[in-house]
Amino acid sequence: MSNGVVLETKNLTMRFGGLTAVQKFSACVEEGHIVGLIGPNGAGKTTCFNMITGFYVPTEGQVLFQGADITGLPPHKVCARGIARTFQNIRLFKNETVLQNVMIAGHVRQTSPWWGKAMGLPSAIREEQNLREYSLSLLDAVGLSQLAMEQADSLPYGAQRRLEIARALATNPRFLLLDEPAAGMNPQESEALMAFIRNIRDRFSLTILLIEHDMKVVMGVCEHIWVLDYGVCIAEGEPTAIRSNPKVIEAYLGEEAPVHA
Amino acid sequence: MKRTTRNALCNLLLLAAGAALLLWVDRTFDRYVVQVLNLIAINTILALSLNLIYGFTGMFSLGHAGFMAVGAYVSSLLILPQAQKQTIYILKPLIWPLSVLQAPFFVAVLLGGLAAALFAILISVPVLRLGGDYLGIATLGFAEIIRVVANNIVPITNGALGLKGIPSYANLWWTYGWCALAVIFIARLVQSNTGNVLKAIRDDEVAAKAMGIDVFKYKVISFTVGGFFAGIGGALLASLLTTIDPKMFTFMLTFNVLMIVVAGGLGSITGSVLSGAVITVLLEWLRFVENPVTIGGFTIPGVPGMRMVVFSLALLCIILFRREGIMGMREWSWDMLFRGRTRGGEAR
Amino acid sequence: MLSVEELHVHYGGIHAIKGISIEVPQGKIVTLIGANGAGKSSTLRAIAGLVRQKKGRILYKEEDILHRSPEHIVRAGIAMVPEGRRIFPQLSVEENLKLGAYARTDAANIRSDMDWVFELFPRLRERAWQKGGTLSGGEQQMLALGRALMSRPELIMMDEPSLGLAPLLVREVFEIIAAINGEGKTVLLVEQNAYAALKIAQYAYVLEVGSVVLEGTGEQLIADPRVREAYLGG
Amino acid sequence: MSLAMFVQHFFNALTLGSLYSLIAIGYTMVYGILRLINFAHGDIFMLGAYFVFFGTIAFKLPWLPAVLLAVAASSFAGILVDRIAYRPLRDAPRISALISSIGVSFFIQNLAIVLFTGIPRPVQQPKILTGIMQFGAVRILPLTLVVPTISFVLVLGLLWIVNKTKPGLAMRAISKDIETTRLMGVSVDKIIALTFGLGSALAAASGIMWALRYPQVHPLMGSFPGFKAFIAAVLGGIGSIQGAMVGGLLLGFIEIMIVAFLPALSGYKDAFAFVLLIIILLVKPTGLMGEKLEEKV
Amino acid sequence: MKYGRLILGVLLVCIMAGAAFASEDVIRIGVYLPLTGQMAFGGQLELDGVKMAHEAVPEVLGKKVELIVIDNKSDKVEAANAMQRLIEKEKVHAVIGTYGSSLAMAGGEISEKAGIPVMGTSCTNPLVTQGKKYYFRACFIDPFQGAAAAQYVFDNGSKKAAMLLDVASDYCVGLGKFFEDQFKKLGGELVTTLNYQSGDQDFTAQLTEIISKNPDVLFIPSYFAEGAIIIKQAKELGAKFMIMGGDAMDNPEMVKIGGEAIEGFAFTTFPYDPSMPEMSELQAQFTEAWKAKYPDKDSNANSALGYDSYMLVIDAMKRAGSADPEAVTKALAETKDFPGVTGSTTMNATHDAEKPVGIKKIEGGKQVFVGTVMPNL
Repeated sequence: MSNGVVLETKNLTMRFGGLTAVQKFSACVEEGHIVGLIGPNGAGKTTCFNMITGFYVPTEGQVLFQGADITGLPPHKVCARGIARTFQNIRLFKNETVLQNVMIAGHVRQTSPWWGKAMGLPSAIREEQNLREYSLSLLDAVGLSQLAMEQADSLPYGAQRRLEIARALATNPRFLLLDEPAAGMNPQESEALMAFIRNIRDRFSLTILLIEHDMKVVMGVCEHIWVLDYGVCIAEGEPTAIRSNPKVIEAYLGEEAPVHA
Repeated sequence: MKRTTRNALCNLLLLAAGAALLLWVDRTFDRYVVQVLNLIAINTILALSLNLIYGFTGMFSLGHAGFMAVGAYVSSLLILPQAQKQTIYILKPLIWPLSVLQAPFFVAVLLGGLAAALFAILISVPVLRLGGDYLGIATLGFAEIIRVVANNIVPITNGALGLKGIPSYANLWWTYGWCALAVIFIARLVQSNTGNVLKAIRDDEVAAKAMGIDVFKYKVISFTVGGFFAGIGGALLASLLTTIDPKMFTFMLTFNVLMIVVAGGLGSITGSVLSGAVITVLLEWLRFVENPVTIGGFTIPGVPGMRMVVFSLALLCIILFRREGIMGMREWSWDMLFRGRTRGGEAR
Repeated sequence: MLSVEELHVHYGGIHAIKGISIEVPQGKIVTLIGANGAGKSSTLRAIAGLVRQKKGRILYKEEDILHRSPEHIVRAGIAMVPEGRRIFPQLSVEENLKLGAYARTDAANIRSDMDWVFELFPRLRERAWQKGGTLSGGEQQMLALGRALMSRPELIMMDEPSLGLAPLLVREVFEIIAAINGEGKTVLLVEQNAYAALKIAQYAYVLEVGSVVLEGTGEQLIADPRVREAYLGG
Repeated sequence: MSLAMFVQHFFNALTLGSLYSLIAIGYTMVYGILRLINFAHGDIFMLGAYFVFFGTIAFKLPWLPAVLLAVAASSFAGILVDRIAYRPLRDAPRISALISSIGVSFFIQNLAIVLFTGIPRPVQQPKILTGIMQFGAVRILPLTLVVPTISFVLVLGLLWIVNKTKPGLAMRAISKDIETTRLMGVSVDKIIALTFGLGSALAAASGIMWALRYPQVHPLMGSFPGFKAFIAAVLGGIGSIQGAMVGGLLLGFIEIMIVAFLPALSGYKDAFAFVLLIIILLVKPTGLMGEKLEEKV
Repeated sequence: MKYGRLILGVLLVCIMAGAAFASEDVIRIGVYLPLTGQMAFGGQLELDGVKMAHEAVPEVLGKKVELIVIDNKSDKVEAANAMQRLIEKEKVHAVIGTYGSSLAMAGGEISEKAGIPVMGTSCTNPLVTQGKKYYFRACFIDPFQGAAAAQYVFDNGSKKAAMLLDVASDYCVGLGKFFEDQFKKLGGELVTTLNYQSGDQDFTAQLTEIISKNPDVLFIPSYFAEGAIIIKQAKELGAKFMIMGGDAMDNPEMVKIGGEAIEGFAFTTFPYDPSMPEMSELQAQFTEAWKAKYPDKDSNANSALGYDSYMLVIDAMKRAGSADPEAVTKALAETKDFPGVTGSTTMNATHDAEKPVGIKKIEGGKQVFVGTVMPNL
């Protein structure tokens, strides 16, 4: 595993009107690592995700991916470069089947023209057949192959989370951003999720950045953690260091710490 | 593999059966039935094209009359005989290249569709940045602009006088040929991964962007294909009626198409095909309420206009009591048929 | 005062609540805890009349309010603080509070009740003419609480009042809840922050995928290892 | 262009614009609360005019009671439409209600054709409104001044209702968040019915003034003014009462001034309105005075 | 599937209904007119006339005549369908209609193919019968009418004319064009032409502009509802010039809508009016019969035209000695000096009725028949 820098943010700043959601956030993520971004609600974590994935154009600062400046690229181009994400409030394509959801994401890797299949172009039909098989194998990898023909919004909550990850994987990313993947999961499910995250990192040689509230998950899988509070990065480092950082305890964990610890 | 072969075979058989049926209908039935059947085909094309834009891609477009006008004018100008062009342009003569251009019917209709598609591309650049109601309003605005312009550029459109004596090439073969083409192309398109992408945009634009989909590009594609077929529909309608003028292409025309789409089910090809037939027939069939009716020796005088009252009530009922339309988002397929027959048998 | 018997709720095809029964005695704080999607909010929304497809019985002061409209339920004396606060951002603080008192007919007392709310939340008085949307998260939560109090309810239902608040504010909110309870109001509280909720609640139910899996007094449940296991995660 | 001519155009535009404004306000009220483009609005406008026509011609009522009765009856018609065609669709996707409103519009128009026949009917104008006032070369009908005045008064009254009264407060709350408004004990259906009642009363008022200015009634009279007023509402920022007022006036002025300054392009008049509409939508989709609201489609 | 079957059923029923059996012992005459929609005012008047004629002569060739009335909704698609239905389903021998030239043209293609004769009522656009074997009309055509209007105003001393045209109305722009041609040919000057769109109700901007050009006459070939309002607004704005209109202004409601403002307005029309000073015997009969049948409505030129249309068809059937479409068509083409309520009618080579253009004027709140004009073409 080479340890080059995959993603680098330089002084990322986002202001909405008068409000500064994120201020001068700089981070380096090394290839193959699983890293975490934590902080209380409203600290600006999702805003960071949105800046990295092109949904927001940062007011200031830069995003470098594999050495290239991707600041301000529209989301679909960011995705094409190899950055995929999931959403905090699951955003599946509700009316489509599980398989279709994954195939839609695989579309970014399709090269035949949009009308190819409709006009019966053999190469396009072949390509789509391959995509279908690849998508099914992805579903198999996340344990959803039994549900491939079900409508996405009929799935149980945990399965929807996994489907969202499978869908992100179908874009064939180098870098994966997970926004609260363990939200709403019980401890057994979170446990399985941790193994799952490590598993996909190794299997698809990914670098993963995740936002998570469940400290057990964060501390369990992340090799490096950034802590945001009111848009400012107040600490970064190894999980053990973060856990004992008094600033973090005060700002983030508060006095009610025993709840999740 | 077996299933797909079977389905392909069934599709071929269906096409052949359809062609045989057309031949039989054409020979057996009177012109009135044929006229209604022609309208069914055209309405189906129009409904499908709007369904692609709105039902499958989620773009609320109210500009269909505009696309139809473009298609109708372009193709009519290409098939109008030169002599007819000279006689009908009584206000100002038709400008030069148009006055001599001629094309076979197929080419003319195709060019009508392409012109509408071109127009769709042109307006899509500004308009598709808008969403929801605003998109509807803006497309409606463009359609109205087309109508106003058609009224005013007399040397091209002959203004309010419109085009008369358009050769009536449109017969069952042409209308159903184009209709089959539209059904097959649009159905295959929405079943392909491109179709999945369109539906993804409809369901969640943000997620679609995150999945690497160039949302704008696919919106333009859907809008353009929809515009193309709307232009085809307009071209066929012009030749069927043999006369067009700008007054035809009002808001109401778009609404009629929208009604067919909604009644059939947004996002269902089968629905559009079914309701294209049902609503066209219903509109004609309802004429009986305007004729004097004798029930048990008691004669109710016919009331002009009653038909539209009943029709609008029927539409209201559909929306109030079955708002997802006839088919919802479902599609009919051979699998359904065969599965239905072997119910309780093997699963797949 | 409120008793829910065998409540079932459906959303389209999804069976969200599968026969929940809970009791809320007068003057107490009762809390529903559980993970996301366990059905806590759905229960509250069903009681408030916001959900259509439901079965079972919801008895409030001996009257079955299962199929009553939300406005009737408010008039009967149940107020709800919805999840995410849902204050009206375009209306001023005072207008928000006035809306809270909308169902009341005793116009004369509204003014004095507003003063009472302002005493409870002095920060709101300073911002009486500001638009709701300009308040901070904590202030908005207070406004939502104050707004619910303006209907002079006997039972207040709160859906995740601590959501998205800084720890200091969370503590403040819970203190206020206790204070409101001290004034004789019955409270039905839904929380993810189980620790804080259990500390102030006299009785609690633990929900999991639409059913009650555990119940007991607050102290019992805090100590109960099963809760730690099932919900707090050890 | 001489000054007198310009002044003449100005007053022409003022009359037309304020009529558009009044209709536009009805659209905007309903849209502001339900996010529904109520296509039946123009038909309520037509009904209002017809009610006055029947009141004065068939029942020989004096003007004032005829007008009041017509406004009340149209108001009731508006509430009825909401009850039958929109309320059952409150939880449905917004487009269902939009299509329902198109259906209602069809229905009212066609029913009117059956009941009232398609022949335009003359409307009597009260003498007091028809005497021409002459200022040099400028000729002004009393109606030219009465219409903007009444429009302005009605708008002020409406703003008062919306901003200062309890139901007004509920209206503003509903427009932002129906569910939470329910939790406040507001009978949302009643408030929405009230909104339709008010909006329809305004439609009737404008229909009556329209019929006075252009003295005839016919079943389709509502569609064109309704369409224009709808554009005006969008121009001004749909959802905003002041915006509708401004949008209506602006549209009236554009229509008149295009003809005044570019008579050769008078045939393109309607196209200009739409071009402007599209430009506004692209530059500032919320209209001139509309408030920003996130797209909920 | 459930719905599929239902729809199939509906389709079958409709198709079978379409092939209904037509009995042979009656003569079936179809009437397609705009009874609803934007031209309903005209269609309804003409229907009154057709019905009255039918009551007067309910039989021909010893057989009962049956009228089948179909509304074409002022819409072209509907007009084509209506014609198709009359011919195929109702098996009519001949058709009467319609008001509105564009509607006539949509229907005309279909009757032409089917070989069924059609008697147009007031479709005055020259293109309606152009190149058609089976389409006739009981009215004169717009070039003739426009020229007559121009002749009339020119002869009455107008040298400078202005026009206000509805760009969306084929009738309006066509008639305007023919007026313009003849007026210029006579040596008059057209000072300005301004436009509006169907549905507009406010013409003050255009009229203010026209008044500033100070013409002697304003020609407005509008439909009466709009026309009356144009005249009213012109007078309000202080217009002093003469205003002239076409046959579409001829409607009893016009005077009521226009009120006092409309005094002095003149228009071309079909040469019949209940106020005619010298009525032929036929015209007097028609007027009497009308009063008996519709005591609360005034008789009018459109109704008279509807009446004449029916009578022309019956006359042709009598002369042909059969209701066979071909024979009737032939007889219709040979119509010569047929005495009608709207004057004596002769079919010319292009199937247009050659009859003089009547001029009416509003005087003392009433329509007054001024006389007839033959333009110098």
